[in-house]
Amino acid sequence: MSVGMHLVVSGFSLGSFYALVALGFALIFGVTHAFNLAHGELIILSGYLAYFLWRGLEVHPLATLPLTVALMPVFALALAQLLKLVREPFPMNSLVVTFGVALVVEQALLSAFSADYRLIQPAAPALMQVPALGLALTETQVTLLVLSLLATGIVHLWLTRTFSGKALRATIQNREAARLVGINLGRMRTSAFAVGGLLIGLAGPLYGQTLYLYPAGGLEATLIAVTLTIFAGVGRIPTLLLGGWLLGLAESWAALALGANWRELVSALLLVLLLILRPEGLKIRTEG
Amino acid sequence: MCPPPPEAPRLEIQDLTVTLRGRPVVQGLSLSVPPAALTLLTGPNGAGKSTVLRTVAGLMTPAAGRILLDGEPIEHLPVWERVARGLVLVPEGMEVFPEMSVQENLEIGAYVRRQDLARRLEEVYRLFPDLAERRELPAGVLSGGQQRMVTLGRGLMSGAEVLLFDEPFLGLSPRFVKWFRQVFLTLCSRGFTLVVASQLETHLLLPEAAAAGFLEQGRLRKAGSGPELLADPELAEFFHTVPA
Amino acid sequence: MRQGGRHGWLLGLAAVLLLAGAGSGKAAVQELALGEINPLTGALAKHGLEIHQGIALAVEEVNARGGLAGRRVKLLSRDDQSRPEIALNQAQDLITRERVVGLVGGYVDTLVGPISEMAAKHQVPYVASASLQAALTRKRHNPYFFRISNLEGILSPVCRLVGEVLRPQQVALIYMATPGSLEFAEGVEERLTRQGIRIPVKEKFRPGAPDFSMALLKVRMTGCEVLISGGFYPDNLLLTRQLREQRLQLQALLAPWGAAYPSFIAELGELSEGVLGTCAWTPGVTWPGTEKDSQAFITAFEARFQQSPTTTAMHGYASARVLLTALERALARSPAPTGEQVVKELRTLDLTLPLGRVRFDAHGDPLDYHHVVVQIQGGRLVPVYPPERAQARVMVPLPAGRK
Amino acid sequence: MRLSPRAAAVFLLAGLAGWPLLGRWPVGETVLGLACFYGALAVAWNLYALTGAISLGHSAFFGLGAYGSALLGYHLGWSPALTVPVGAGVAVCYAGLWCLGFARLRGVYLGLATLAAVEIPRVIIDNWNSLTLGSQGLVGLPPLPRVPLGPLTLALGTDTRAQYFLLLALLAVSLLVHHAALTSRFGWAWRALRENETAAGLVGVPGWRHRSLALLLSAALTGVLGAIYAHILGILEPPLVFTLHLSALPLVFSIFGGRYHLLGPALGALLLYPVDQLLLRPWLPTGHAAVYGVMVILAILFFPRGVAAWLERRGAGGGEPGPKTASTGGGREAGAPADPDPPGAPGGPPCLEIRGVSKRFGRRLVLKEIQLTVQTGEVLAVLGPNGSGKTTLFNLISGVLKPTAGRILLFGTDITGWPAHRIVHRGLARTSQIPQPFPEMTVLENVAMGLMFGSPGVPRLEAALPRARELLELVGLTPQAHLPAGELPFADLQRLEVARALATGPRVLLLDEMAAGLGPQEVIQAARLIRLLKRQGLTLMLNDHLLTLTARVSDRLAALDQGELLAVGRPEEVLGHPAVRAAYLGEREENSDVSAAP
Repeated sequence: MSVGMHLVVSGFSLGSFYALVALGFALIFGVTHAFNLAHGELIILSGYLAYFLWRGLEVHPLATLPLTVALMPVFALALAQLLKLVREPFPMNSLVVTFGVALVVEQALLSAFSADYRLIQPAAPALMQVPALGLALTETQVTLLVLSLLATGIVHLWLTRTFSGKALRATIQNREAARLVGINLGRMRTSAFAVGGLLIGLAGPLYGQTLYLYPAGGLEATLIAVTLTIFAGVGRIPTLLLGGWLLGLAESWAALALGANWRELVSALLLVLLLILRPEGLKIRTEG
Repeated sequence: MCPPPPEAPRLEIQDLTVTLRGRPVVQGLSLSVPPAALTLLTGPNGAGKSTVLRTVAGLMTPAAGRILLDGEPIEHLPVWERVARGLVLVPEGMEVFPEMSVQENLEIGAYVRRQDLARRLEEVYRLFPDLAERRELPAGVLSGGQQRMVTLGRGLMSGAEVLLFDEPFLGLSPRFVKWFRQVFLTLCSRGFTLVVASQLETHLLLPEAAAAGFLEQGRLRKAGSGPELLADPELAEFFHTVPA
Repeated sequence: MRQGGRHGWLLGLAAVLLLAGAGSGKAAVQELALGEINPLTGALAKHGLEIHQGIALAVEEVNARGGLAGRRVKLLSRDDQSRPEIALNQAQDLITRERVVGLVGGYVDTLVGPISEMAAKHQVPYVASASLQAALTRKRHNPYFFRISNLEGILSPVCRLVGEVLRPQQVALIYMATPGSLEFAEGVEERLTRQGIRIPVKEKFRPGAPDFSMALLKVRMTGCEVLISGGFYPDNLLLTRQLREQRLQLQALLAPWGAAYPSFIAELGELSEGVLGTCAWTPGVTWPGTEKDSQAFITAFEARFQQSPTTTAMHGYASARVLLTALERALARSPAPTGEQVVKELRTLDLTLPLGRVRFDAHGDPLDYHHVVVQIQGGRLVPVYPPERAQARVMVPLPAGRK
Repeated sequence: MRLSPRAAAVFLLAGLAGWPLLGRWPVGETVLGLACFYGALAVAWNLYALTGAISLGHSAFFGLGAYGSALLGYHLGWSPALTVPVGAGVAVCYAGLWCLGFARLRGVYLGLATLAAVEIPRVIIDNWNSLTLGSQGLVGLPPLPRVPLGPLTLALGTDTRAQYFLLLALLAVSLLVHHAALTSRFGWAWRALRENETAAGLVGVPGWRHRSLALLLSAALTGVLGAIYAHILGILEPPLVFTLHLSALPLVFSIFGGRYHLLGPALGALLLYPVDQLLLRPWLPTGHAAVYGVMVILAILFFPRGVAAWLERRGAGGGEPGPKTASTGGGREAGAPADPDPPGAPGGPPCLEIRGVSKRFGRRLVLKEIQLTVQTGEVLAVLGPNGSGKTTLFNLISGVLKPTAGRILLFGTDITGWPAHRIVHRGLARTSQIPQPFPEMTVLENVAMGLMFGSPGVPRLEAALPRARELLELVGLTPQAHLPAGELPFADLQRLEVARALATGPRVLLLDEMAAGLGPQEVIQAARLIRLLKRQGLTLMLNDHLLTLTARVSDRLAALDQGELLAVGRPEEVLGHPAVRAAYLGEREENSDVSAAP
């Protein structure tokens, strides 16, 4: 496999990973304006659930997904219930409340699962070869690419093709008008948290399979999610994946060309420059 | 009180009081809205017209009083249930979903009643050919008048038969005003019940209004049919005066 | 506002806490207060908790045999949340309010450094459990600061193994943006270059980096035979997995910090096979002559914590033993020894612990700190270097992934 | 007893200073000192937040301050007394780059940019081994100096009590700055920016300058704190200072304490930090973080606007809602409006010239080479159907938007591309079609903003109030003077717009859809007002649909359609113009109102 191909594969899989981590946050933030700093902790929790299921039952790592995807919405909805109690100014206060929630969850994870680092191993470490393109992918990379495309695609289709999805977008764009056409904002909020929880359930096992799980690891995940969501522009699911890829490619390129010690500088400069040039994130600018 | 209309009223407001931060903005207001006709609420600024409509639609909670839709009380219902029962408010201003296409904006209007959406969409496009041409455009790039059409079309898409309009003429040029008036009359003739709150261009609507109310400082000062109010000498100043 | 009544209790609670805190400063006269500061939560919690266990065990042993000069030792454990300024706070609180006779614990120089400064300021002896940065003892003379580990004990076996046994032409070096790891990388580079080994890949990462694939690509492109990683435990988990996933062919992967833990094997399974690490001690790798003590420690540790001790726990245990011994000797001379008197005992201490012999030089650095290179063979940690302590030969090359 | 916030601050500081003198410490000196330190940090952060900007990157200033000072001390052995200001200077320089780079960013986008901006100095310092020793860090930094203070010598480096007083003094200084920022003219400008940035520009507040000033001040204070932190620790490494933690804590403290209160941010730090550090920890060696988390959650649920706001509402003192609320002087100020400018006859010299102005949004050309001259003293109304570009034209003239092509001259000066506030200072004010109040300020304060920041400008709020009351009287808003502007109905807001625009002291006034939403009675009042203003010598430009108004009061009309100027001239000429009738009134005109126009 050529160096260029290596770069592309790593960049895209890293970017896909970023996007998967960010999806749930982006959805919840877009609809409810809740700045959920406990997002990363929930992903870690989901990862731990998958880890112990995988260890206990010795199943394929991906076989844990149904459980985490089913369970995480419960936690997300519990968070939604807590956030219902938060009063104005909501965005600021939700930020501080979820900061507290993050502390509590981290501590709970520490007590429940100890401070040890946990890894979920992919089932088959075999490389998947695509000789025609000169490609060789690890299972983790394939999983990340496929699942991020799938998740982004499904969420995008849901938002653009179904009534409930359109209602959710309508709520993001104009809450008052959404109420007036008969959209139940409470239900939108619930479905945003539920679907966000679903996506967190999806991201957790992959987080454990790509990185490692430990109680304090949530901060990293939250940072990725916040960065990408704002970078891509609030409420835009496809650009989230594009933004993730762009960031992943830039970081991989920097690590290859300049050295690993410069990668954070490159991604920071990229973010800052793009924000300065397109002050509303990556979104496609509308006229007028 | 106005004489009871021949048919049972679609919408009845009984002794409605609404307060905002402890101050009453609507006080003891009662009004009957006849079916398949135009009802006009008018009066100077701050009289409480918008508040009445917003309370009927469910955006505000009344401090006292009842709101009956087809004889059933609805004042305790949330907005979406009122929409489901066929009552929808078309708000003041250009309240569109700016990044959704015109078509999506209209479709979302049918959120609570999705059966034969295609037919209603067809009707709305027939009513607003301008929108049909621009169905793929994001609603945010349309002109003000076109955005108003989207808002109105969205209200029609809900399948509601009782439509409340809050200051529909605000910011529209005379050409659009006349055109919208024509749309209102068409709708009434098709069986829709319209309640319009407006202090603009009342001389255009009053002659057509089956019922009308003149509000001042949160109270209903005059009620009657549109032409009656238009003829009322006490209101002549309000309706006819031109700047001296 | 009516809400006032409902919320007053919160402020009341805070006030009660403040008052209670104000009253809790008195230590019982008979007890000796010993302060411990470790990262018990946050990014470094795993190792902090291990050190804490070792220290707790040492203190419990002393109390079980009647304390020091008849006085019970009360261990005050504090969490620095893996953040230096909190470590500073805790040190100050332990010293000025709790009046501890000495400080112990600490993982990573970033956290140890501020504690050592505070110890010097208040003339309280501090024995660090895990600290490497040369500058902490060499750049600034701190008579109250001692540590039981140093870099030389790790550098020497690593570089000698590479130069004498593996003998590659090219080595790739990955290290972290922390003082200890940086000094390690510089030491390795200097010594290996002197032996004529080229280092074409030298990559610095931030601890917790999510992706090593580009560095691994460079290793592949340059054809380095050996990869030395100065990363920490989690970094090495990730590095090893990515290396194996990408089927990188290597003679050896040498990761001083990380590989020598049973949990490393447990988490990585087959992927860990053949990875080289170093440790000063681990169950089965003990200093000659201390086998009995080691076994006693392992038994006691397992009985107390229901898990096997790690090399990090042993560092905690050893540091506490050192400080407690010096305290005991100082108490023998004076019923209320000053920090200076304890320091004098520390300076002249010569103790053999399961970790090995402990003596300090004039800077407070250990004179006899030696790591053993271990390799994961058949799912076990097997010492392979230096020859006098080896139980097996170094297995090369590194098996390339499963199957 | 009711304490003013200033008195509460003095009591608090006196209490903190007196505590150690009374005898035993309730908690460790270092902890209380660091609580003061974090209090000062939270205040420093809040200075920038007062302009409405939420920074997630203040650790950049903290770190640069620390490195700027530490490097000089480390390499050259200079005393911290000399190097700490240098550190602050370095932080300020980086803040200057932010001012230039992030000028257009707002809200969460600004937050992200600031978050990313921390990485830039961090990575550079981490890799510049020859200067900064990189990741190896600087060990053995010079301790804080011994300061002779009369008979006493404060050994700031070794004596923790002396250090405590230093940190307390820093808190006092930052509170002093905070107080000044909340009550001064600057404070009002920052509050205006925070509440409504567009409106701030329209009353003449130079937004960029004030936001930058707040940031530079905030960065300087943060830099000083960072430098002192480095010397207290004695060692410095990039991960010690460039942390998300140091960026986030001030935010948590400020929100917890109450962002717009003098004591809010400091109180947040003084309450939360010691409780977390000392009172929970010894009891719960590892579980304290959860308890702390629960405390934070409960506090926000019960005190959504911060502890200081809650204390103040209880009447126990401790904070104030932003700048002091204007005093409620009940009596009406007598006297006529200020001296009118010499009345200019219609057809006087041109005061506003629009030369070939075009505006393009994306692919849409909204205005096409508009050529229009407004004479001094005349009333000119712009007519046109919806979307014909009237409001865009007003936006171009008032500096809200920049033209794509062409030039605009005001009193002969080329003002093309000028920001809104400069144009205001040049004597042109406008009202907005969608009212832009400062929602949390009272109606009176809204108008006072115009007086304070317009031309010539009034240095203090109190000095602006009498004239502000006159203007409210003029537009008939006197009864609502002390209501928050956010509570006014639409029509009152429009009147407020007029009063506030007049307050800026304009010679040219643009009224954008002033009559939209007005009833017939109110239209008459509006017409009277326009005539009055004209008599006082103002030049007026209107944009309105309501022909009953425009045709009656205007000297000239200008008709726009689809971005093109169809006709300019006397009302009857323009209304008779066939193209105008077609575009604007529909093909066949039968509206009585229109035919009644002269």
